[in-house]
Amino acid sequence: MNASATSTAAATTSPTNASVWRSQLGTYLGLLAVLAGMVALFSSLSEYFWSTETFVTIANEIPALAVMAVGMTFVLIIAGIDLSVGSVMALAAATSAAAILQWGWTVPAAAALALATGLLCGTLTGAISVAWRLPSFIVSLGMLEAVRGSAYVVTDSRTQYVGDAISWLSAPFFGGISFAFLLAVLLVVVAQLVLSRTVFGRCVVGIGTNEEAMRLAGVDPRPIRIIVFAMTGLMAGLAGLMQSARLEAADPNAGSGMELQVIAAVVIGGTSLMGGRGSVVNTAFGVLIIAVLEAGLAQVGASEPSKRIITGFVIVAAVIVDTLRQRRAAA
Amino acid sequence: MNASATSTAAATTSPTNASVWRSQLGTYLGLLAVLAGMVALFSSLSEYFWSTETFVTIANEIPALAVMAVGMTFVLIIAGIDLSVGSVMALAAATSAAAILQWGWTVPAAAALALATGLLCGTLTGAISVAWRLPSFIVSLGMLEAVRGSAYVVTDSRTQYVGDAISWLSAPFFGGISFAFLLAVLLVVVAQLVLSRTVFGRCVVGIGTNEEAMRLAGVDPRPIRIIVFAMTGLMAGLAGLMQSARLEAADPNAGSGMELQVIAAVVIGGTSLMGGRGSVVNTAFGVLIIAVLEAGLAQVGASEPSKRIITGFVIVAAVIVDTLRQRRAAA
Amino acid sequence: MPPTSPTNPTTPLLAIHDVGKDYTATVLDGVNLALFAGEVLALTGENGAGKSTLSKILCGLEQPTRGGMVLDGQTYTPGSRRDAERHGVRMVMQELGLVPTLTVAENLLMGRLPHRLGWLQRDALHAAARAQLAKIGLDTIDPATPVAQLGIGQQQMVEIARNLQDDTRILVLDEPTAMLTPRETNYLFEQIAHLTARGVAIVYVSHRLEELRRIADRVAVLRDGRLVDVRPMAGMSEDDLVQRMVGRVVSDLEHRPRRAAGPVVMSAEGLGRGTAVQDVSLALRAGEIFGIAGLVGSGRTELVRLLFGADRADRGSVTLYPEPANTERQASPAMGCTIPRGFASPLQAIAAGVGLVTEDRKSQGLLLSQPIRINATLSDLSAVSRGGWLQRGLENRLVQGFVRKLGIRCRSAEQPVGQLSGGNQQKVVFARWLHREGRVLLLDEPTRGVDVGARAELYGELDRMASEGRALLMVSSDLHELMAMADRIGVMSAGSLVAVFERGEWSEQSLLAAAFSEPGGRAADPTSSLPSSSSATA
Amino acid sequence: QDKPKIALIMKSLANEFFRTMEDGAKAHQKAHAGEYTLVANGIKNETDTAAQIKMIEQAMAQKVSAIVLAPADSKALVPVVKNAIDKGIIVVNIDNQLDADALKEKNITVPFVGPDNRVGAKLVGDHLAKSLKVGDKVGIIEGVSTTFNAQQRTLGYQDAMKAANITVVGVQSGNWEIEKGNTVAAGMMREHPDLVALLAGNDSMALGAVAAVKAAGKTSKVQVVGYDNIGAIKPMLADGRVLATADQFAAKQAVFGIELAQKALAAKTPQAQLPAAVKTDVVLVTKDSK
Ligand SMILES: Nc1ncnc2c1ncn2[C@@H]1O[C@H](COP(=O)(O)OP(=O)(O)OP(=O)(O)O)[C@@H](O)[C@H]1O
Ligand SMILES: Nc1ncnc2c1ncn2[C@@H]1O[C@H](COP(=O)(O)OP(=O)(O)OP(=O)(O)O)[C@@H](O)[C@H]1O
Ligand SMILES: O[C@@H]1[C@H](O)[C@H](O)CO[C@H]1O
Ligand SMILES: [Mg+2]
Ligand SMILES: [Mg+2]
Repeated sequence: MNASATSTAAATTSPTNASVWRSQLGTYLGLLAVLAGMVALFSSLSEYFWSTETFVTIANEIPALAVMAVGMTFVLIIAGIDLSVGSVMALAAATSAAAILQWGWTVPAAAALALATGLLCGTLTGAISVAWRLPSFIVSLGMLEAVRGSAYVVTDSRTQYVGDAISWLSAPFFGGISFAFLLAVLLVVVAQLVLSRTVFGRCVVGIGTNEEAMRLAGVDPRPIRIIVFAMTGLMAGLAGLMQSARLEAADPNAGSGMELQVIAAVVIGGTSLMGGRGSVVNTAFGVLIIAVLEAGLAQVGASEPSKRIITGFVIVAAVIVDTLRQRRAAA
Repeated sequence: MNASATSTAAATTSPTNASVWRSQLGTYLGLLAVLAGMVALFSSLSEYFWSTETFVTIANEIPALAVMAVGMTFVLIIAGIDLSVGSVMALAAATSAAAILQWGWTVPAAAALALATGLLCGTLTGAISVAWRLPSFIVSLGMLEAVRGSAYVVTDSRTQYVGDAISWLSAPFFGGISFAFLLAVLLVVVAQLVLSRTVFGRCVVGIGTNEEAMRLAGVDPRPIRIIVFAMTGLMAGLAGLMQSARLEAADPNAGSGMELQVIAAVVIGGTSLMGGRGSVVNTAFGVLIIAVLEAGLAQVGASEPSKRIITGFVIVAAVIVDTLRQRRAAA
Repeated sequence: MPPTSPTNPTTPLLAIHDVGKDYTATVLDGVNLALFAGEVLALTGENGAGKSTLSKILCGLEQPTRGGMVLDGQTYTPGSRRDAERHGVRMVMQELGLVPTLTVAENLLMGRLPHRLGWLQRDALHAAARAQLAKIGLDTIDPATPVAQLGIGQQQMVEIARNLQDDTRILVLDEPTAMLTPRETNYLFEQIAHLTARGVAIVYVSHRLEELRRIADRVAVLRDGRLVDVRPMAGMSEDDLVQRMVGRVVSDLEHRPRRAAGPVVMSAEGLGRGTAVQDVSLALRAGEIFGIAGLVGSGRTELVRLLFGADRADRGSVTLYPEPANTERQASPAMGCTIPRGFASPLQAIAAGVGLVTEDRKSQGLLLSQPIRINATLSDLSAVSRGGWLQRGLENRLVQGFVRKLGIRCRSAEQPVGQLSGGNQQKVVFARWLHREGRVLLLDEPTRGVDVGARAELYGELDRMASEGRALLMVSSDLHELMAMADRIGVMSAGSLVAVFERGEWSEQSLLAAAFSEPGGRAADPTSSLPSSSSATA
Repeated sequence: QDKPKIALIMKSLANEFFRTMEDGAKAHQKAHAGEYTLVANGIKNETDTAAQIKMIEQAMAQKVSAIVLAPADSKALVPVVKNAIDKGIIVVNIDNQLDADALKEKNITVPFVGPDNRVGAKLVGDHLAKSLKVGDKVGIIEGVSTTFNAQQRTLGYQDAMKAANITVVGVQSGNWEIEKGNTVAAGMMREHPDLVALLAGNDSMALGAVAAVKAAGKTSKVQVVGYDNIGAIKPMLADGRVLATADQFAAKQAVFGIELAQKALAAKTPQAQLPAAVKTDVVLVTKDSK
């Protein structure tokens, strides 16, 4: 070590924790600014936007997207991708509906079945891509198709009306906020802690950065990869439950195209598709940005073309703002 | 220098070319086997499958998918992704329709406009992601939305009936084969040569493998990235023309979701999403596999659910077969 | 120094019987070797001789095709690195294997992170990491620093620290000092002494012969995958060793005269970037080699990158002087002018005739998955193409030439560079600049991991370039190499160029003293005239 | 006093059918600008049920007085409709009828303003049957299978074919969309080379079918019929590539729906006492209709 390095290192040793916190907060600032800007804009455009009701509505709309995005964050960090989440969500909803309606299962049993379905699908995606060392893109694309087909089979290609058996999950519960929302928030917090504070989380980051180095350090990446996909499947299963609680129906077409929305939320949150970098809390901001944008545009009654054009711009602009802020902070 | 090294190098100089050819042929074998297997299966399942008519129909259905997949191959090789191709295809078709129907342009001028539209969209995607160093995933996702919105604006959200002004492009022309098909074949050949035989192609592969190394070797990756996206946009524009020639109509929702199909074709062809590796000819095999599967399933009258399930399995199986073959060849 | 004789000369700790390894060709064959507790066995040989392969076999990273091993009287067939480590056999790999997004501490303890029910125990983690780092003199690095922020030399030290563990019985070090300067090397040797005193057996792979003399008890020489010689180090001269390795005599260059320097070709004035490089001024002359010495992290790599335009300086300028004879080059817009903040990009530098052999070949030099052919011609594709189309014949011929000239050991020019041995990879990077010879060549650790024979070959090339009037700048952590090759040696410390010596003025001591010196006027805040309160002594 | 705000929530605004509906609604609002304000919203395709539900929720947050809805799914929209009604919002159903059982289970009534799709499809089917022979083979391309009107149209087509002793060899879903319609049509023709007609549940799918017929070189050998009478279909009716379609007056459905809601708001009629159904017209359109 030379002298200057010594002093720098010494100087930064103690304030490390504080500065870590500051820098952590810093990483949220860009996205927070985008979010605040959007809320301000919509509030000025629509008289009812700035209201508890709007925010409660948004809060109750996002859980399904949010929990899938939590799983997807881990998938992207290991440099994978899971295109099947939308289909898995539909299948999970469909199996629970079939369990309740056709096989007369109790609601908890049916809910467990939905979760198990998601877990199984995710495990399959992970196991196939690990076993044959295939890109998860293609495996999950195959799953997207196969699982969607299964959802058609299970629902008999008809929307299954479930009724309010499981609607408590999405029913207003505390100041209008649903249980599903609280669950989603809890999952975001837990997942962030798992990512940054557990051995598993550190292995996930390491595998995404340099799988070979991790392997040489004695960490077998295969089970970890499978677990990440399995958990994402589980999250999609949970999302399916949340969705069918909200719709009181299992729609075989539910969540089609949703994979891109989920990935967009994660990427807006700054997680890299190349792996090794990501944050669940930032993903949550990405989810909020997408949800606020959608709600705001619907409320101001934007025409369909302008909606799409604005959405496109906002997605890119959000990432630009965030990127520039991160770079400025790094410099 | 020591003798043994010299002699090894010298000994292998001459058979290099032959062995390169052999190994090149080898890379096609896996996909060819999958394709042959599928054709055999469908021929045994449906008495009408094994007929000139079927193959001509398939040949005339694939050009749009094929040309977009050619562009996408280059995009994936530079470790990018372009999700906007479906939207760009729709916008290009829409502008040419508007040019013919509303502004009274001649067909060649309208066709040029469609290509220019595609080129512009692609350039924009490339330039934005290069200028701010953003992941192309998110930029092209933004473009997907914004360009789709623009297609709505241009068509006034109505399917524009173009008539047979440009239908010559997709009309049977030589033994039932359309001009569009020949064009697609030509593009595959040219693109493969560009990839493997030109300085540009070499730079594309290099940038996808190790961008920093290329930069330090004096290759500026930025213009090359932009060109790759611009070309992909151009291809999507061409696909838009082909599509509206086939349907004789410009549908504002044309090609939605097509990006995944295009990427699937490229990945089935063995191109890596991580960049640095890919072949246009293999992409063409990927396109054929998807097209034969779709045609075959429709012909045997598979139900929608079973179609999706089978499609999912075949996508994964094709990649497994191909991967195993490549690994065996490498060992 | 470690004991000069094995603690128990009769029963080896590890015995290797007839080990062989085939990839597509045979790279190891019939290797019989015994390793005794408490000894340092040097493993040496040319690039591609099979040293890393043999090391990897010892550590479970590769499985031998033939033969077997006996550890402590028991059959030893490690199936993985993990497995080898359970037997107390550890290895510091030739290529860095750290995860840049994780912290130093996490890297050090990866695979055995302290946790309670899966939750990291940060305090325990950092304490353990600090202890580990202290062993090798890195006690000033904050274990919470992401590895990405360390220089490559520091990373190498972290890699070494990771393997200094109490349960180690055999430690294999594969060119651990290729990136290190004397200070770090000394720390490492101290550790080796501690370990051997405890009865640990060391396998030490290096191309630096003077190091082998310092620490090795015995030396084993591999040539073309076969063990050609194993004998005590004592009494063996460097010349003997070299001759055993390459089968011929390599000339000593240390006492050559200074080359005649021509006019200034390129100069830097007050070039700086952040705190990594602080206002460096230097002039490169035609026909001479300017060496740069300095400790790990002193900013040498950063300086070279600024000169090449790989990073943009934030102050100072670079000046290029016109070439009197060559009118064609004169036409280049960058000629004869001062460029504020240096070249804007490597492209501009290359156009102006400046080349760079990078230090970190893996991440900045090579396309690992691509063949030698593609890698070797990368910096001048116009020479192997016509109208944008590549001329395969031309390219093949050119590349065959390099392969022969530099003795790149490969199956064919179509072999992916990633499959080559480390030293051979380095030769490929070098070949690229042989291919495109400009006026100035910047070399950052050009002989890292290159064997003596090939090194002489590279030196010969450098000599030729200098005699043809090129200006060369060579960064090296190997002082002997610098003293042999350079006409002038600049020494960097903490980002500043603190001294420049002419050939004949320097000695190992004076160079080291300069490297350890506090750069004049340098303080935490460069504008402040007060000496920094934090300036510690090394 | 505040003007009431009425939300019109439709499906794919890339389908001309809904554009016509939107335009009709906007024209009506302009003509009655003093009476109410209008927020019109659609979704990006015919099946994004979840997005449509969010739109209803946003409309509630915006405190609209009434919602006029063309549901993307007959069952899945029912729960959110109930929420809206519980909030005192008047809900009127147009175009595609909500599922009767689900409504009953929720114990709500929602007036349906729209045509009888089975009758409309039968009109088209009967017209087609005139140019076919007994024993001919035809295929049906259905809309999104989870919508009531798609199911009804299929039934109407089947009624007509049965009456004329024509064989329906298959019913496949084209999702209301051109490209899907194209793929399905192409597949049916390859599976049944002797097919003589394709009955599409709407004109978008009919457009796709026409292109498939042409690609197979079977123009004038395979007849196509559609439903909706959108602009793009008119030249095809003229040259015979499409034999017939049905006009179900999209603009009128929206206008009637809005007017029903307006009346209810003005008279403060509670939701439960609104009429169960208001039948709108559906007529056959052929080359000869003007
Ligand atoms: N995975 C592989 N596939 C094919 N050949 C390989 C592979 N790994 C190593 N080799 C070959 O084995 C030979 C020995 O390589 P090794 O890395 O052991 O050499 P080394 O003695 O460590 O050389 P250096 O001094 O350059 O590090 C080389 O010729 C190399 O090309
Ligand atoms: N990405 C980075 N972030 C922060 N500090 C860095 C980074 N890269 C290098 N440094 C620091 O900059 C200083 C100069 O590094 P540089 O690599 O130029 O030194 P060097 O003399 O070439 O040493 P080395 O032998 O490590 O290459 C070192 O203290 C190093 O730790
Ligand atoms: O009734 C309509 C149309 O016919 C349309 O084409 C699709 O959606 C249905 O609900
Ligand atoms: Mg080696
Ligand atoms: Mg360096």
